[in-house]
Amino acid sequence: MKIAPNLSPAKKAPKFEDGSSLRIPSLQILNQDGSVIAGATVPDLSRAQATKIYSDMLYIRMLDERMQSAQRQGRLSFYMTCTGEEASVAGTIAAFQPQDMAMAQYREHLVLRYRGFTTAQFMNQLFGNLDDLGKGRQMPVHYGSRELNIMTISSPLATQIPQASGYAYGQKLKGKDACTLCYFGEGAASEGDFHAGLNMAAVLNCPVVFVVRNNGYAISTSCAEQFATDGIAPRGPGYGIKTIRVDGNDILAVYAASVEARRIATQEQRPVLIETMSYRLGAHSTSDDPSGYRSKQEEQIWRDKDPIQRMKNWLIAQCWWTEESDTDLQKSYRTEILAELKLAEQRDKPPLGDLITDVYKSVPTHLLEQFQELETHIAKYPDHYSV
Amino acid sequence: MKIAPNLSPAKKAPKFEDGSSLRIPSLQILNQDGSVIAGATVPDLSRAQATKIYSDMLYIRMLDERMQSAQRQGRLSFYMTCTGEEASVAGTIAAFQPQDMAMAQYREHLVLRYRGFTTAQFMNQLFGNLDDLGKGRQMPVHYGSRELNIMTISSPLATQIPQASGYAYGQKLKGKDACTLCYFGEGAASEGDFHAGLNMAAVLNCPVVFVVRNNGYAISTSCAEQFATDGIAPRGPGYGIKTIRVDGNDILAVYAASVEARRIATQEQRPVLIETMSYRLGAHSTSDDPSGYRSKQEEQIWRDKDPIQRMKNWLIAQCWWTEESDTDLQKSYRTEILAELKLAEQRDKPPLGDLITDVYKSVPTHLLEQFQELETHIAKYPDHYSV
Amino acid sequence: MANSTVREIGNEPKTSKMNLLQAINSGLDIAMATDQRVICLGEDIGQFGGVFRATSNLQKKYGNQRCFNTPITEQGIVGFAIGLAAQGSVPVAEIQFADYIFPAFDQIVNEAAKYRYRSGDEFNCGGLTIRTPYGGGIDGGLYHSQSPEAYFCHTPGLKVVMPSNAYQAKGLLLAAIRDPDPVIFFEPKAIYRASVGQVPEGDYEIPLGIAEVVQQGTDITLLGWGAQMVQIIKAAELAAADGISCEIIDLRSLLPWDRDCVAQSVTKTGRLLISHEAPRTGGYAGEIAASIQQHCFLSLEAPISRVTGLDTPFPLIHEKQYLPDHLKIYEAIVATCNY
Amino acid sequence: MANSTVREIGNEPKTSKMNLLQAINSGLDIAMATDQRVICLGEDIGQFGGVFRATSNLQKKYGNQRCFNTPITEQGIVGFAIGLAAQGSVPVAEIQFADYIFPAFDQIVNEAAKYRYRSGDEFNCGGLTIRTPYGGGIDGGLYHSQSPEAYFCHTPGLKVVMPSNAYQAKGLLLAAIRDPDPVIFFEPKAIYRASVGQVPEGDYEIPLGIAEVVQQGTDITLLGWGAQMVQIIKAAELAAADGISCEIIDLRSLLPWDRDCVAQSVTKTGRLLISHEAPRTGGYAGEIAASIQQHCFLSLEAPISRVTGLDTPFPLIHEKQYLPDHLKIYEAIVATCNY
Ligand SMILES: Cc1ncc(C[n+]2csc(CCOP(=O)(O)OP(=O)(O)O)c2C)c(N)n1
Ligand SMILES: Cc1ncc(C[n+]2csc(CCOP(=O)(O)OP(=O)(O)O)c2C)c(N)n1
Ligand SMILES: [Mg+2]
Ligand SMILES: [Mg+2]
Repeated sequence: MKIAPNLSPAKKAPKFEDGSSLRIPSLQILNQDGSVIAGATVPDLSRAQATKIYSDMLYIRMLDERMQSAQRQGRLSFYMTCTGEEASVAGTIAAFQPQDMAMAQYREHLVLRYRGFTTAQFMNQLFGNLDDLGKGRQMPVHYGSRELNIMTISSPLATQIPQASGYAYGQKLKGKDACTLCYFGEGAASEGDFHAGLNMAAVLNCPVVFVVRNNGYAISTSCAEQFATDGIAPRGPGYGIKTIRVDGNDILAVYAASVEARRIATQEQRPVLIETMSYRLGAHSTSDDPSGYRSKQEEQIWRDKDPIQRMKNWLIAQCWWTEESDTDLQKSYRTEILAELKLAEQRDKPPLGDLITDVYKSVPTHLLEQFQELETHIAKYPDHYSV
Repeated sequence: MKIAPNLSPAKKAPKFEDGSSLRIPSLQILNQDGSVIAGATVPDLSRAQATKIYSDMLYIRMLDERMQSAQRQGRLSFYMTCTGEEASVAGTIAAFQPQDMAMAQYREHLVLRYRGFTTAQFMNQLFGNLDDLGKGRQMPVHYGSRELNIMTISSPLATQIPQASGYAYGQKLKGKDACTLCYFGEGAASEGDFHAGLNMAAVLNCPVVFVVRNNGYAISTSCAEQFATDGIAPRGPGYGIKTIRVDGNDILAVYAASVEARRIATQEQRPVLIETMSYRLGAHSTSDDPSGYRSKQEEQIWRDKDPIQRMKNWLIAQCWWTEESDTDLQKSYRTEILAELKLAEQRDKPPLGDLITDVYKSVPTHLLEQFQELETHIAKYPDHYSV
Repeated sequence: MANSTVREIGNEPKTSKMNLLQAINSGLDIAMATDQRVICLGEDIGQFGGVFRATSNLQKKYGNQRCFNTPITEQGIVGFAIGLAAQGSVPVAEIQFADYIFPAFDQIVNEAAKYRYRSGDEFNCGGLTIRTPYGGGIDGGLYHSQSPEAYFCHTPGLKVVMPSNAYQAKGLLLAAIRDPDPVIFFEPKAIYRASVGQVPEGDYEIPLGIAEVVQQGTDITLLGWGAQMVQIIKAAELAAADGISCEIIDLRSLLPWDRDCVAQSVTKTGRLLISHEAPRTGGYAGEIAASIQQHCFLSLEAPISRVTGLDTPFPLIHEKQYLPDHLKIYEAIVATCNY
Repeated sequence: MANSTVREIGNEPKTSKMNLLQAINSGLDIAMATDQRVICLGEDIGQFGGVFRATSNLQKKYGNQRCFNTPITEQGIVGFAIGLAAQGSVPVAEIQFADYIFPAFDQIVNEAAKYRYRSGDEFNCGGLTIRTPYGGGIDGGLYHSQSPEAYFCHTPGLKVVMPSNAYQAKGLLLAAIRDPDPVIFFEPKAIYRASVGQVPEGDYEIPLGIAEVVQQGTDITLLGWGAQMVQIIKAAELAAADGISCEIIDLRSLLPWDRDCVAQSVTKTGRLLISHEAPRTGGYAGEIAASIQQHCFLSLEAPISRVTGLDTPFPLIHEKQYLPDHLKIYEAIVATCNY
């Protein structure tokens, strides 16, 4: 049996480690103009996959614009955009396989798009109608799909982190070539569940890739008020987790790191932490107004680093894309989104019976009684309760 | 306003940080034979203070032996020793001032001794009698003293860590030359509260010194099952906390590190993390039997590194101590402890009224009613409820 | 406004029109102005003033040492605040939504509630107040709508308070902050802006532990707290049209609760209806019903009625059907009176 | 043993003498043997077999992938187990003492309980079982004695189960592990070794949600769960000597609970006494009393009586005075019958 704990070699005078030996640089491959940084290795990415990634980023940009307007028009109660962070999500999910479970925080709808969630499915969830997979029970943007191996999103922050470790442990026991991909924000990383999830993943050798989107803000709270370091990555080695930091606006850097991360997770059966450095260009949500806590100037600096623009520049430089295809695609996405939006908002709401199913696998007697009382009551005042 | 987050200088290919750049060595000053390691700096420590530290370590060793026997004899319901870890506690507390708040986990009774908790006070708590400051409400070893600035111990692990950060923040606001000293085990460091407490201390610049006693075990769980690294210290820099690891069986190393830690906390107004590498020589508690989960061999290796023996060797080499004074002191401690033990176990239990006070500052009506009912009931069956 | 229960501090009779949020903000402002030891902390409460703006301008006025953002860690916020209180500060911690108070459950239930008791009064964290917006009515679904008061009311050592209007909000909050025990202060976010009234601009407290008799009546006692009072009052109006005279009690303090006030009323009316948004099973109406059937057994002319949320997570699309509204309460009044 | 409620699996009629802990261990052993997907995790449950030895030998038998120690993080243990369950495993997580379940409160109440509902049944964590020893009687003071069942019983989506003897422990545990919903399984540690009985060696389940009528009677219904049944049965013996005939019901499943069984009994006896160790205010007796007074209003001849812990943290030195013992229950029986 190993003697624990081991004493490392001695030092002679009290010297305090302050982390300066652990400055973790960001991997970057693309310049903003789409040129490749001298000496950088471009990851293996076919034209087909590159344009798929790009198209999905563009789609989500369109979706976010449309749905934010819809919310302003009062057609939708709530919405959240991922504007500015598209590459952080697209570049990670693209490196994973369909059998990998993806658990998101809420700003990663690109994951759903990438795996084939349809415009109608987005809309059905946003409007909580009859066809919403979630049966109209959660607020807008809480998507999920068993078929696509994307866990339904839950509002309490960071709870998915230890769950992801457990999910990955289960995958490992089944011996499948599969892992779990778990997203969260740099703000959520302050929760106790972050600590629990990362440490357990490390000790129990779980094939899970943690992606922390460091977008500078948690609602109004800047990184400077969230942690005393330059980010989340320096915590990874403290758990014995292989860690990398990437320029989150650089699709090639994110993708290259993610390919290697998945390899480590599945082949070495151990967790990985990726920190994507980016910026939340929009408001936190439609309930928020960032002008109260940050400057237009600061936003502009990041607008100039737009990850979609950067990828487009690269694609065009590769001769894989043109401005015309861009305009056409934007237009067709807009049309599709608007059409589905209209359909979804007109679709019926889920039946009243959905109020009490799925609390348990079968509806227990007491709940059935409560429901019957409710039905009797509503029958007395049909107008008041009609939707 | 600072642009957050900053991108650090670029890297060209995905390289994962695995913490190998962050091997934190242990500060050591004394060899086991009491000689000073070549080139090491002995901290400033007067003969008076050195012998006080040593005497207190010896006292606690005696106390632990006596009380463990008392528990075996059925005179006491429960006990926990700190055998093997005396230097980790004595060397830290000795570097702090009486106005500093100390918050302990449960294996740090040396802190109380060092600040003047009397043998009678220990005994009164252990027997939960009339004179127990805690009014007989908690299990043995849950000491505390407002007068000595030692927070009453609470069983739920790690809860004191964010509390220590908050306490220290309060001290800072008052502008006093005071800080908070917060102990916990390497096992407790897995709790979410550890993460919360350390991160908040770092962001909010709290003058708090965290001491994690890494003694190799959390009940039966070895470090290898608790974390995937070589200890807790590597987490400190991840929070931006100045961190040091010391040989916890080396009183001079622990003390030297602690003096500097207090200086940083109070003068730089920021937190510090000290990891003391040691070993729990005894059972977890009197309810535990370690033979089921570790070898005698492993224990022997650590018995040979006894911190009390090491300090004694040094003191004798300094001509500050003799074997005779050692024997005499042991004897007088044993006598005193036995005498106070007898007195304490004969002392009355706290009055029944203590059952309902201190739930709130004043006893609310409903609780008073419940108590009156109880009194009436007991009056009917006095024998059954007599103590 | 039950003036009898108001303890005015100073002699500032001037009132102005405030909504519930403004009343909270005014209460915090006065607490910080009158006591240097008061410190506000929580997620986004600093410069931004909180997601509901309850802490607007406090950082500007009192500095970022006394009003500051915390990292996102509810267990940390409460643990930190307990330490502050033990040190002698008077922390007012905000939990952004009551739905997010559960990561702090251990710190609240095992630590704050037991701090004084376990130490034999060597230490206490009585200065602690935890403010948090609770309840439905904002299309919030499972995680922006919960009413978790019953979890805390089963915890000796805590006080639990819930105002139902702007006037109460300020007076109870000031009393809670200054109370020597840890207090959980639930704010009815559904009526943060809708509840508007004349509120004294100055300092005043409404004592904890005392219910308010909102309306005298003879046929049935209606009991509630927080936002639910709006529904109860509406229901009583419907019942009045039927000739049923309702006595309405606003509990205000849930722990300890004013049993004598309720028992006295039920002894008179012979009937009791309790309404809360939280799910029925294990909800706080159960405690009150159990207590009152014991104390008023011979006066009761009908079973004590509970009008509550269903035993499901809080829904989104069917929120309207889920909530115990004035019509459900009205029907239960009629059923109880016709028993 | 209410044979009517036992569903034997296989035809193994052989029984042997086991205490409650051994019955739990046997249940876990059978669960792991019969279903590869069953995984045990928790603090010190591996090689050591848990601080109470409930998991003895399981790691040796099933390997350290299926039975393992976790770091000390209750929120992590439950979060991890939820993920395992969602993936298709059947985790049985141990929380070392019920007093330490609160750091996991958010994962249990906000996550496990709402997992299926919020996803529209796209996902569930129904495989999850959380075992934890609860209750007083071991000189444990504030933090090794609590009975936190009421906190969980207010949480739709959870099932809550509490056995009172060795036979129940094994049968209910097997049912809980195989139940398609998350279950909190509270084990009465006070009688871990004291409760000894003949227990089938093989596989059997006791269905959840059904109470056990331990003794028929006519004058009063005594209701309890877990270790408290010992006190209730003793009290009933004292009362019998006075000529009072007690009907005794062991609830076994607290959520959902068997209201029909209790209501039927109270309709017959006209009186109800409920006893639990947890503090009175907000305890689960309140729910049952509120429910039964509603359903049996016209049958009740006396107020429903609650014999419970006091509204204080759990004490150490005065534990004996604090606990609701057979004498307190007996006195309450007499008082209720003489009402
Ligand atoms: C446990 C919990 N606490 C608080 C909240 C409220 N809340 C929602 S999002 C958010 C900020 C999260 O920031 P970050 O993790 O950085 O993600 P980002 O929004 O920047 O993508 C907060 C505080 C919550 N949902 N859950
Ligand atoms: C929240 C919580 N979970 C579990 C326990 C049970 N428990 C008491 S001590 C202990 C081990 C602690 O180990 P460590 O922190 O390394 O301290 P050591 O005993 O080694 O000094 C455990 C699991 C507890 N007291 N609190
Ligand atoms: Mg963020
Ligand atoms: Mg340890």
